Amino acid sequence: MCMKRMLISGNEAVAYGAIDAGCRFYAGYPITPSSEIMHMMAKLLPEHGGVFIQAEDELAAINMLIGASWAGLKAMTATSGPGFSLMQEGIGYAVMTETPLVVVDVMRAGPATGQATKAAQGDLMQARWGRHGDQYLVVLAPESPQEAYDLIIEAFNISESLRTPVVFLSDEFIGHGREVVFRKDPEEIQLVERRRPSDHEPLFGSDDPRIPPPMPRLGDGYYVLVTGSTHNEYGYRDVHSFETHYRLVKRLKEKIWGNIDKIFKYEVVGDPEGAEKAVVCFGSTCRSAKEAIEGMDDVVLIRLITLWPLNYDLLRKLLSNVSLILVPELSLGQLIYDVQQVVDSDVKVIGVNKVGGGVPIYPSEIKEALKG
Amino acid sequence: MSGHEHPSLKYMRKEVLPTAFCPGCFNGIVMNALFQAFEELEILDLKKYVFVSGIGCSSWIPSPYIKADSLHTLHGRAIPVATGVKLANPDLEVIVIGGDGDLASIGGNHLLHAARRNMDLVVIMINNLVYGMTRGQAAPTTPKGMITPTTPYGNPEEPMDVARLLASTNANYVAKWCISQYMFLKNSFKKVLGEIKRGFRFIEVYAPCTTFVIRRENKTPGQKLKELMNTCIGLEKLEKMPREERTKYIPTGVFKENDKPGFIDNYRQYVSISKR
Amino acid sequence: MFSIAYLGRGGQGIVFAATITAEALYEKGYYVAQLQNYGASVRGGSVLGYVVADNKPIKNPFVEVFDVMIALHEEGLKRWKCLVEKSKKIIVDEKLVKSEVSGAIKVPLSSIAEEEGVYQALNLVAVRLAFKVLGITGIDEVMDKLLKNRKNYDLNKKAYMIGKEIVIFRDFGTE
Amino acid sequence: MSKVFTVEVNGLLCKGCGICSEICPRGALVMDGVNSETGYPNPKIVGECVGCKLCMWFCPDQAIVVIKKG
Repeated sequence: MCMKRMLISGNEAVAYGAIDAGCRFYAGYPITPSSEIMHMMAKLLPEHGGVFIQAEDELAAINMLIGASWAGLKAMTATSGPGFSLMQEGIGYAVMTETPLVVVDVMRAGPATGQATKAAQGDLMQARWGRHGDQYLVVLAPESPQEAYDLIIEAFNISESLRTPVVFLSDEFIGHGREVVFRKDPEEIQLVERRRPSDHEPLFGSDDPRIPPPMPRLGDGYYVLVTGSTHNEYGYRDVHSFETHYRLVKRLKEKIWGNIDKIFKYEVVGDPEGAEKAVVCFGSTCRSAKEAIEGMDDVVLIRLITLWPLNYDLLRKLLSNVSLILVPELSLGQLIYDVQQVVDSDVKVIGVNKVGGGVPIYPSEIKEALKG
Repeated sequence: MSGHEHPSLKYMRKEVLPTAFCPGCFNGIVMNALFQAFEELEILDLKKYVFVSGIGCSSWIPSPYIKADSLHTLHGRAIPVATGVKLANPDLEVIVIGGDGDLASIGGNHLLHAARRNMDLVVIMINNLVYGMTRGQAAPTTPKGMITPTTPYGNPEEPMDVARLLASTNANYVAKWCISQYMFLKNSFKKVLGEIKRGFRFIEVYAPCTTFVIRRENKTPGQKLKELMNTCIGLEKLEKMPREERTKYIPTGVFKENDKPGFIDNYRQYVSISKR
Repeated sequence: MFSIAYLGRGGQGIVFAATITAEALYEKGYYVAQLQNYGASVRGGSVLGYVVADNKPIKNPFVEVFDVMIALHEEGLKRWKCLVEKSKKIIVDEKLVKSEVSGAIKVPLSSIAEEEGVYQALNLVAVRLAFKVLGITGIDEVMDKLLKNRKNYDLNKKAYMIGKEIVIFRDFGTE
Repeated sequence: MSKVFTVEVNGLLCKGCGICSEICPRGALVMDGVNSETGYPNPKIVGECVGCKLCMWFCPDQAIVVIKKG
């Protein structure tokens, strides 16, 4: 094992991770607090035989990713709230056309321009539901620069194996916080590549919805028809029939939810069997929460690394013994709805909410709230 | 039927014909000119050509009618998708086909920036003067005074001259032809596919919407076609006319022609710096 | 584990102070975490930059109690009152901070820097002072190397070394 | 009727728009009857075809071909 020790920001860690994951295309538009990812990719991609382009806006960036992905490259963009909003239509198209790509959203305080340099976690619902229609994708969230590096590689692997866009929810604390990060050796990293089609396999359908169809590269002679309109298994547009549309969106949903065992990642600190209280959190907030519960035997902490799809059954099981649950979030509360959904009405679910000003939730605040 | 087939059909997905276009829609004529250009260039298989389109009637030309790889993308976003394809695999020739609403209105910014970059794309903009797919609302190219569902008292806005606008950018090739100028159009396609093979190449085709422009004028497509043969005239000829006469005509011709390195060449140069 | 916070105004190089502190400690083999809170503009507004260092991986960088806080600006003190109050050692600039901060010691950092002609590098005076207050030794060689890789070495080096000479008349446990 | 050229119409593709008959410089084509399969009128050759192929290139539905006899 030969890992490289570096003192870098979470944004830089994302860029290194993307390069190590085989990302060879980046299109983006500068926006605080994500720009350092773009700066690093601008520097690293030409050295690694990849392509970097500064798009005219976020709409262009996400659509350039779609083109590059179909031309055979692993593609990524990074943005923050306002840019993420602009990218939604493109992400929806990527869901519909099953285009693998990774969108990093370094969350800042919103809505609108909000506070550009201040961390927040308010894009959770937008990451899941920001687009129109029935659509499902994967949302991941790291807690630290080190995990940003490791998890972005996983994001590419999920994206490639399931032919789906993956949203990577970082935040300003992770993005601008500099910490010691260990970069892996290429041999240590396991990469997943999208499946190429064998002869006449349909490119937009499969008998088992959990198995994504293969994806050819443009120019390989498949005469592939890619369309964001409702299409049949072979890509032909069908904007009339109920059956075609239902079959398509149902399969796209099944593709994500049917693979939840592979996608759903979480961390448990403490003993869920014996705990009376729980903390459910995601992202950088979890680090304060972990410090807060140190030495408390009656508290279990559940950190969600995968925020969508969410394994509700598992969450229900883990929280079945507790009577008080804290949900600390750098927002007015979004994850809390998921927690409320999986517990009985007599369980007290309390949000610890703070947003704006770049002030983190401190361990003392969680400790205080745990008193009930 | 005996075995004779229209020469265009060998480039088309025959299983989806007839097309969904209205009877007399000029889109089909643009296809004929494009395919004839391919044929004359002896390009019989479009395997290495990628067609990208957005939303609108003309965006349906490549998807699904052209037998090639095609990406039918979001409204206005054909050019960024095409840019991504071209950058990721420069060996592919990427052709964008779209309408005036798609490329010049919702996708206007992308059009300008692709031209600014001299991005190595062929862009064919079929200007039908309205939003044909959604029942003929005013577009940025709709002439002043025209009555449409969104301009019931006559369009108060001046139209945009897309070809002239792009001629002022860094694009390599900008031409505008009328659908009646079939041979010029075909030769222009030949030029950008066979001769100037890099940079941003833009061809506007003036082809009024059969259903929402021509029929509103109480004309048949054939009559309109014959009328256009007289109203569309070359740039040089137009310039010789008295100023007040000019407004009656639609200027066509090659607005700009160049063979400067496109973005791909410039990017390769840029990358070579990074490796030094 | 120990932590250092710098508090100032945009343009004073507070983020740079935190950056170079983190780098120096990193070079010394520590696990470090560096965070900052700042606005969009380069000048004006309060800026907080801080570094946490430890011999083992840092679990939580969001510290509430800083081992040392050096404040070079009035506004930030109000904004971060809760953090300032909890800090174990608070050093405020005599001239730049007018208000009384309980438990704080006033040091003429900016006056000395001005006298010595290194006012632009006031941030580096603060960095050396922080090391001194925390009793971190053997770090000057590392800092010298880091400063050499950057612009204005002579000025920065001079400012940095001034920090070493500043005497604090209170038992903070100097080196 | 032409001695050298003639046209062939693919009735399934033709939408009866009439461009061919209007554009023919010789007036050799007329729209005739209604194709029972499509419900559209199809062109029929009634005059001399000189093989200019205008109808073929201007046919938006790739339904008409000019062919050389024999």
